[in-house]
Amino acid sequence: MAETVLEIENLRTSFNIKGNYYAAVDGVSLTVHKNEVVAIVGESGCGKSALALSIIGLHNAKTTKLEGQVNLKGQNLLSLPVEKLNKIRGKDLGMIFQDPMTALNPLATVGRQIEEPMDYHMKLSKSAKKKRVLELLEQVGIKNGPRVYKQYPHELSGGMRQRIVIAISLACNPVMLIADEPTTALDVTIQAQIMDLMKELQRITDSGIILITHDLGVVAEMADRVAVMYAGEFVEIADVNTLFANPLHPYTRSLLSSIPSNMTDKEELHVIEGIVPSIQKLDRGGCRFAPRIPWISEDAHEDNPMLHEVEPGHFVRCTCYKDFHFPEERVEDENYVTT
Amino acid sequence: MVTVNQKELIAKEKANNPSLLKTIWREIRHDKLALVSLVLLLGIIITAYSSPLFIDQEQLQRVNFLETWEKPSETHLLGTDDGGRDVFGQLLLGTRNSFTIGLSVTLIAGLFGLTIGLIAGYFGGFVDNIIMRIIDFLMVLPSLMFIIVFIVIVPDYSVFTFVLMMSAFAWFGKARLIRSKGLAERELDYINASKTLGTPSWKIMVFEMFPNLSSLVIVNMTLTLAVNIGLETSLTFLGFGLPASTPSLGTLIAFATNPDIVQNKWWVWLPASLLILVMMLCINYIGQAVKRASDARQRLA
Amino acid sequence: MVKFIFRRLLVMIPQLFLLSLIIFVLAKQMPGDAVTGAFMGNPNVTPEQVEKIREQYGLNDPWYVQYGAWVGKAVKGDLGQSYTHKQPVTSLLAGRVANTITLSLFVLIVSYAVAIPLGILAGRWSDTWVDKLIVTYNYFSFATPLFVFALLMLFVFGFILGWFPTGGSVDIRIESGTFAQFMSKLHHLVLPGLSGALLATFGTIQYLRNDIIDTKLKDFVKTARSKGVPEGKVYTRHILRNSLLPIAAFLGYEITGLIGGSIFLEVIFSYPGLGQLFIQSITGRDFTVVTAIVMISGAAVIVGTMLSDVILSAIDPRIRIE
Amino acid sequence: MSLLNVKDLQVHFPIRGGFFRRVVDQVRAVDGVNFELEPGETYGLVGESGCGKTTTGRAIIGLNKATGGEVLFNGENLATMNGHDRKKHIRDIQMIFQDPYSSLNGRKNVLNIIAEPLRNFERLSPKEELTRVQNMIERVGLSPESIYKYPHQFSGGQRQRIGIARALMLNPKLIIADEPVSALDVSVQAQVLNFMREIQKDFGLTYLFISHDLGVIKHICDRIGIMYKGRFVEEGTAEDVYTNPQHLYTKRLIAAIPEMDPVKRFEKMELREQINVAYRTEYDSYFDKDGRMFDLKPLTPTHSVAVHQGGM
Amino acid sequence: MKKRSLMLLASLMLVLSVFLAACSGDDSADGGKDKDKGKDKGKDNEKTEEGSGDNAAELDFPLAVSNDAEAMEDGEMTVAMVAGEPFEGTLNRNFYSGTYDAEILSYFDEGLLDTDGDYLITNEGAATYELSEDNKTLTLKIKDGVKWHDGEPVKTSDLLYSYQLLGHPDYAGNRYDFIIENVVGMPEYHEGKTKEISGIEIINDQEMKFTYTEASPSILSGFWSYATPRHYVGDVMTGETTIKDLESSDKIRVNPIGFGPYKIDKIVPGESVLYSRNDDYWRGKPALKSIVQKVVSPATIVESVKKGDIDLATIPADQYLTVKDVDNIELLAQVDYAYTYIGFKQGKWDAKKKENVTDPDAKMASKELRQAMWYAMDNATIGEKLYHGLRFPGTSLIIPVFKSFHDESVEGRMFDPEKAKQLLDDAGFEDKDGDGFREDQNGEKLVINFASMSGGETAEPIAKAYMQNWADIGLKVELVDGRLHDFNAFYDMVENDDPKIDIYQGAWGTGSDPDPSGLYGRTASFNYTRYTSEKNDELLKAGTSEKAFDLEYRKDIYNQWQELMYEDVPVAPTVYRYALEAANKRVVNYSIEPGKESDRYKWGVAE
Repeated sequence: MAETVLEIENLRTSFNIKGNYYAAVDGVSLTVHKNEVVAIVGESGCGKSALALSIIGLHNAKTTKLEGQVNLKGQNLLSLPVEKLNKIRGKDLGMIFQDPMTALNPLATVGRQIEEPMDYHMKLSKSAKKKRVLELLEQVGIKNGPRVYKQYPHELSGGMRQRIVIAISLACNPVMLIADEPTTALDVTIQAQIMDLMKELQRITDSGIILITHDLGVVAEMADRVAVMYAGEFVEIADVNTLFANPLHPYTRSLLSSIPSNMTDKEELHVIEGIVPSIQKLDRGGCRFAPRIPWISEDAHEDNPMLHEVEPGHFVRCTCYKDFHFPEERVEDENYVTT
Repeated sequence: MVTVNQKELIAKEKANNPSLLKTIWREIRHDKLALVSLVLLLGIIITAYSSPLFIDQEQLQRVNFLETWEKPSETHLLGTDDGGRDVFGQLLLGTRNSFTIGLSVTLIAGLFGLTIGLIAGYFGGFVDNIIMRIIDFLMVLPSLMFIIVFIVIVPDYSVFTFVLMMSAFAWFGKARLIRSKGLAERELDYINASKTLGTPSWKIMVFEMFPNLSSLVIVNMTLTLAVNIGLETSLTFLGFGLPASTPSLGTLIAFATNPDIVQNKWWVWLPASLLILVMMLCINYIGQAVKRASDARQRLA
Repeated sequence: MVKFIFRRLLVMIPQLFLLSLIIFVLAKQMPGDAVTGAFMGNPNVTPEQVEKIREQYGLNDPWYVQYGAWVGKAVKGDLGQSYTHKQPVTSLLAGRVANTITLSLFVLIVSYAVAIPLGILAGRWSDTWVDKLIVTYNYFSFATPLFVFALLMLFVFGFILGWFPTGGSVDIRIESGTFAQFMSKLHHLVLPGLSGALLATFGTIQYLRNDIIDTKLKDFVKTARSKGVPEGKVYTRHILRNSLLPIAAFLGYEITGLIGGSIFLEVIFSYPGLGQLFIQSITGRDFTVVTAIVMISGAAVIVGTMLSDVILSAIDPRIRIE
Repeated sequence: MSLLNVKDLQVHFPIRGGFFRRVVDQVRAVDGVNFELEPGETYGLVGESGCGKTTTGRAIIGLNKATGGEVLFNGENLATMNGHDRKKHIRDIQMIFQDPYSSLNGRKNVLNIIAEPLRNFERLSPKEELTRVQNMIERVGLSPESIYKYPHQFSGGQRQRIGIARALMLNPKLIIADEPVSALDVSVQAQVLNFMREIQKDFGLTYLFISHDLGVIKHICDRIGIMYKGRFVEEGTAEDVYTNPQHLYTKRLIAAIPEMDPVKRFEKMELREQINVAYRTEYDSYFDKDGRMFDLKPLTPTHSVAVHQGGM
Repeated sequence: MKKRSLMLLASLMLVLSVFLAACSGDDSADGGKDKDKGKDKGKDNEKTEEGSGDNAAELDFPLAVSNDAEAMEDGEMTVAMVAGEPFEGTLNRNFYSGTYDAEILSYFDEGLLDTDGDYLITNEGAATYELSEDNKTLTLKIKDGVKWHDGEPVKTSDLLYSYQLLGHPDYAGNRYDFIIENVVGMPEYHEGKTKEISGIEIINDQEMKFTYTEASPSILSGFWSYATPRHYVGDVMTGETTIKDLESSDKIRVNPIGFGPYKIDKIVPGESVLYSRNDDYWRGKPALKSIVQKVVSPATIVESVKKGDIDLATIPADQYLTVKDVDNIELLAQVDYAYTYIGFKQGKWDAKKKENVTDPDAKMASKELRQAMWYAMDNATIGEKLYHGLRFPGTSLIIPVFKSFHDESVEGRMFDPEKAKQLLDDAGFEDKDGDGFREDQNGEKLVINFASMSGGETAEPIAKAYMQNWADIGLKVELVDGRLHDFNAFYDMVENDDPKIDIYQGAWGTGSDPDPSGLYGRTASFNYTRYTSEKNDELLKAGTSEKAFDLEYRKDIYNQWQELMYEDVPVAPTVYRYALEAANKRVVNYSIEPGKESDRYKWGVAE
């Protein structure tokens, strides 16, 4: 196993809602190694973006409580004051955002924006910076670098802008990258290009990547390891091949069977009953997925579900996976109206 | 079929109907400052509007040179002015008139601006272009100067004509605002949905688009209400105020034109100035709460 | 850019034309004219002499004839003759315009100088006591009638403390063209300028504060933070430039307010400018002057909005003027 | 006779500029599109953003004005009809929108939302109306009391079903579904897709299904048209298009679908690279000198491709 | 100097400027010629008797400052022009119209002939005159050493030039009046028929002769003796310039010259003027080295005076109480040459016949009604309470400052509502329908429409008070349009006999000549009430006849006229007024006494 770059230990991110704190990320532990892509997958509201922002420290400090540890290069990022954190953000830790249309400052040139992290983390002359920018632009597959250098974001297409965002995140050779839904806002052909680009880049840079996505297709194409997240917790962690070949947790299995694909063809898609619970109404005692598989006997769930290592590197939360089966008939979804 | 249990649920849902007004009320209740403002403002307004019940307007307006510039006393709570008229009574009547003016201008201009803005915003394109060219032109007009010219021209200068004149220059800003939001709203699918459902344009404007702009309208109106109350005051100062038979806050404040009155006859102008300040602050704080109510992200409640 | 300005100026012509027509017709509707009452000082003047003078000034012609004659001269840059001041309107206005522009610019600059830092503070530290203090100040400035505030400023700083002159635009004793005269002008500007500026901050603070609060949440700000940009630089480099855009966009309309405000300031501080002249000309029915002042004000707004656009295009690369 | 026949449909938007804001150019959002829909089938329009698929849908229902061509619905040309005549037909065509949040008026409760079409076309007593709405709301799987709730009280999937209920109120023949599931999470997407298939049978609906998601299209559509830059590049059954793509662009599109089998991910990457190479070498066979697609040429009775006369 | 200058007093700006150029008889004389739309009401007070007439409240003001210290060498003084607006800056006697311009003019320019306390021309000025036996020819001689500020001597042709300008066909000012026209040959010149004015003969550079068509005592008070520096401003007669160019020329607006005690150094347009000493002043070296004259808003004048920023200023009446106890100043006052009145419309101006036509059926045609309305007004209270005694009830139309002509036996109609009611009852104005208001003699509803001018805080309560007074005697009086009108709107209606108006409140400033025919004559367009009567015609004619060079005769005539006016009440005078002036205690040699204008050069400041 390669060297560990990032280590998340029992991270808990809670938001203040009307005076009370509710955990959106609820005791998450994860290790990312050098040259590894770890995908965190789940539906909206499962806490994956909150996790990404917690790692890089972008939550509003006034309304957010962070517990646990996020260790990067031996430092716990959560305990660092902002000034120190700023020495790491953009240098050792890069971030790629979802929407390239809004992630770039509309009033600054592309060159300026890529150079900016270098201003704070590298001592380079002006010309050296420019040289590095042009290099980066080439790396992310932009052909006429010198021209793009002077352009403004609005003059570029979405795909181009996402390449720029990637270039920014790579500017100081980070050891760790967090990519929050990097392809979601893109058209399918562009998405393919960006995925290919990121795979290519990863080979070059050796950095560890946390890839946040809801798209299992993207996971299948890019990830080395996958963590499936539900209601603030990881419910299944496995090597990518294992996960797709042998998904265990009911949630993982439900997700996979709800995707229209060759496998399902014209048959009915599987529907996961109910909705993702909001963090305020979440019952944090038992198996959090239990209400959505009511046909499974309550006995099948654990009281305090733990991650079980069912085979080396393959973790599943709660014992219910053992008894899980899809229902015979579609259940009339009368209960949808519960919000 | 609908069961008994469901009927209860239905009733509950009906009761739970979170209309805009309710949301606003809820928001105000949760904001002490706004609540105090509302109570205070209502108190002022109710007192002012009910003043004719206990004040004889004829008597109040009667000039009595034997009692000019009297200091506050038991007979004259806030003293008297240069005509020996009771300032307190004028303050009440003035508040009533000023508020009526401010409110009427706000409503008339609001309604007009809203209509024009909705039409421009909803139809967009050519119609919008024409309306905007007109509004662009109107925005160029130095409105204060025009109002002054109009005041000089109208032979019958009364609260009514004054309100009309002010309204005539207050609507286009609103129309612009509504229009720009309307243009954005127009792109939203619920408008498209209504179009595909065969709903006539006017219905879409009134029942679909307008409710979604209503919070904006209310926020804007509270702000302009404050402005409009103030504008009358300013015109009075320049000597283009309402006829003296219509006492207003402006009439009282405009006494503050020379140092003698400012320093030694504070009871004439200071209460009115403070009252206008208090009213404007109240309106603003309420407006702030209304604004929050219209933006779910900012709500306190 | 040049083409853009040229085009905007071209559009301005019909606007001004229409404006002049409206104000001209309205001015004529005012009861009486410049000659009304003008000869009361000398009852020995016969009615014929009065009529002769009305005739000389063309006051008896129907309005369209008068307007036609006026436009004919106006296109040549002659805005007519002021009856009251017995001189061409253009030369009459020349000095006043300069004063009003000076005053307005001063008000504008000071109000920005006050409002922008306050807006930034309030936006950056929103919902703290700093913010609350600024917001409260803002409400007060919004709610206080300009003339009351100006009068109080005048009494406090002009008379009680005696720090500033209480009227006029310059100390006449000081030699023209010297630095001392410049300072004197500045000294005279302070009170009216501050009075106007402190109450003109409302819009700017309000917009800036709200915009900063909005911009703070934008993705590109997150991008900047994720780059490790220190907090101060996040504001200076990323948020401010974006948030100042709406301020620039409002410059044109800000001018409308300045013109209105200058009327009060000029009257209260005996500062000879357009506003004061306007009131004087309205009461004196000096139609040509009224028309000219309204047109200048209108033109100022048009130029102001144009300036807004030019500034916007300079700081916002998304807006490019062809 | 086909239910809908779109012939040479064009939607051009003017670009204004210059001194007097004259029209200086046209954006050819839809530039000569032909297709037919048989009653009861689901026809998919696929393409990337900006390809004109949404504009085509909107032009059919009248939200955009067709600047050329015909839209024959039951043999009558909607494109040239005036508003009054169109209204008679419009109740037979309904639309489902992409964003379940913006397509429902947040200020109206569900009853008023769903009853809107009824109020436009039928005069019903409040009681009748309520009954019809309640029947429909139950049909789409929501509880009866929910008609007094407001859209924000529902989840995305539920909202989308409210939108569908509204479209169904007038018993339409054709439903134009514009990206109905692309804003939804996968599990909810499955819910809606299932539901749409179910009501298709029950109500005898014909769907024009617009989407950028090739997986979804393949799942739900009988026939598919692939659009690019305002024109069709390929048309055929789902089978034709997915297993035997002919046009270079179609190939690229299909190759871009993420591979669900992690093991094959590098094969897929190579395939994409090959297509990129093909773009450089075979471009002229697929695009004319202006970069425009050729007209469709039938390859088999069900399968047409836009290739040069001599083709392939 | 002018025969008579009557000036309209508009209450429009009463507050802004009950402002008198009180400082000078001279000044006020031409003030009479101001058109100034009433802004400057009262600006010309002329001669004055000490203090006041008999009815004046018990206020006693000095006319001169009490400080008798020696003026300091090279002193500097700051003088206020109390105005809410900028001065216009037409600094030429022939063309100016604003009062403030007149004030500026008085510092750097003066008439060739001086006037005495009775406003009659004297030989004390820069020139002397002599009147012929038949009173038709006036010979004028300029003294030696009278020089324009640029050093050129003042010549007779400079005075001729003034007449050439005033009579010029292009002249659009208001000073071409009948005293100018009275010069032989002037009408022909005015109509453009001739280039010469035959009645003016230049004998040499210092001597000239004026011949008049008619002999009239007006010449002694109305003679136009202001010269115009032809060499400096340019000559209209030679085509060097035109009247229009002249009016707006820098020679008049930016750096005008005169031959007065001070020279203009600099003007900040509309705002202030800086003067310096004219060392060559013909009377001697002026006391002050420089003077700053600046516009001060009426709102701030008291504060400015208190602060010591201002040495001389007029004080609005309504600020009297504030200024009364300021200890660094001294208050001077004299009764102003003005009165306020209520006018009763009784007819129309016939533009063709150019005379007033009285309508016997006019609403206000009843003499008793008019008398009753006069009795009903409580002017004493207004004067005392509202103006703190600075105004007091008027009695006759020739104000008490004309000591020789004011008829003290006419006591006016003091507040007496009972008498008013009695008069009305007797005349048949009775409340027949019991609504509390009287009907007219025929039993028709009687609603009297009252027009009054806006301006100042006092205008409105006064109008209101009168209406109450009249209501108290059962007369229903309503404000025209329900509001006060601004100056122009008001006079537009009054001048044009707008049928909306039955009565109005107006004001006249009177000049140096008591002759009232310009305001009350049959052919006077300013006779707004349109009152006429044969007796009136007779008396007015007699008052200006050649016989009237005899003071006793003239006095008798005017006493008769005042009786007539008291009886007929075409207008009811309401109040006379004091004009108040504040002088810093360091000011010396300053007096507002009429005829002391010539001492302006002695004004100074002490340590």
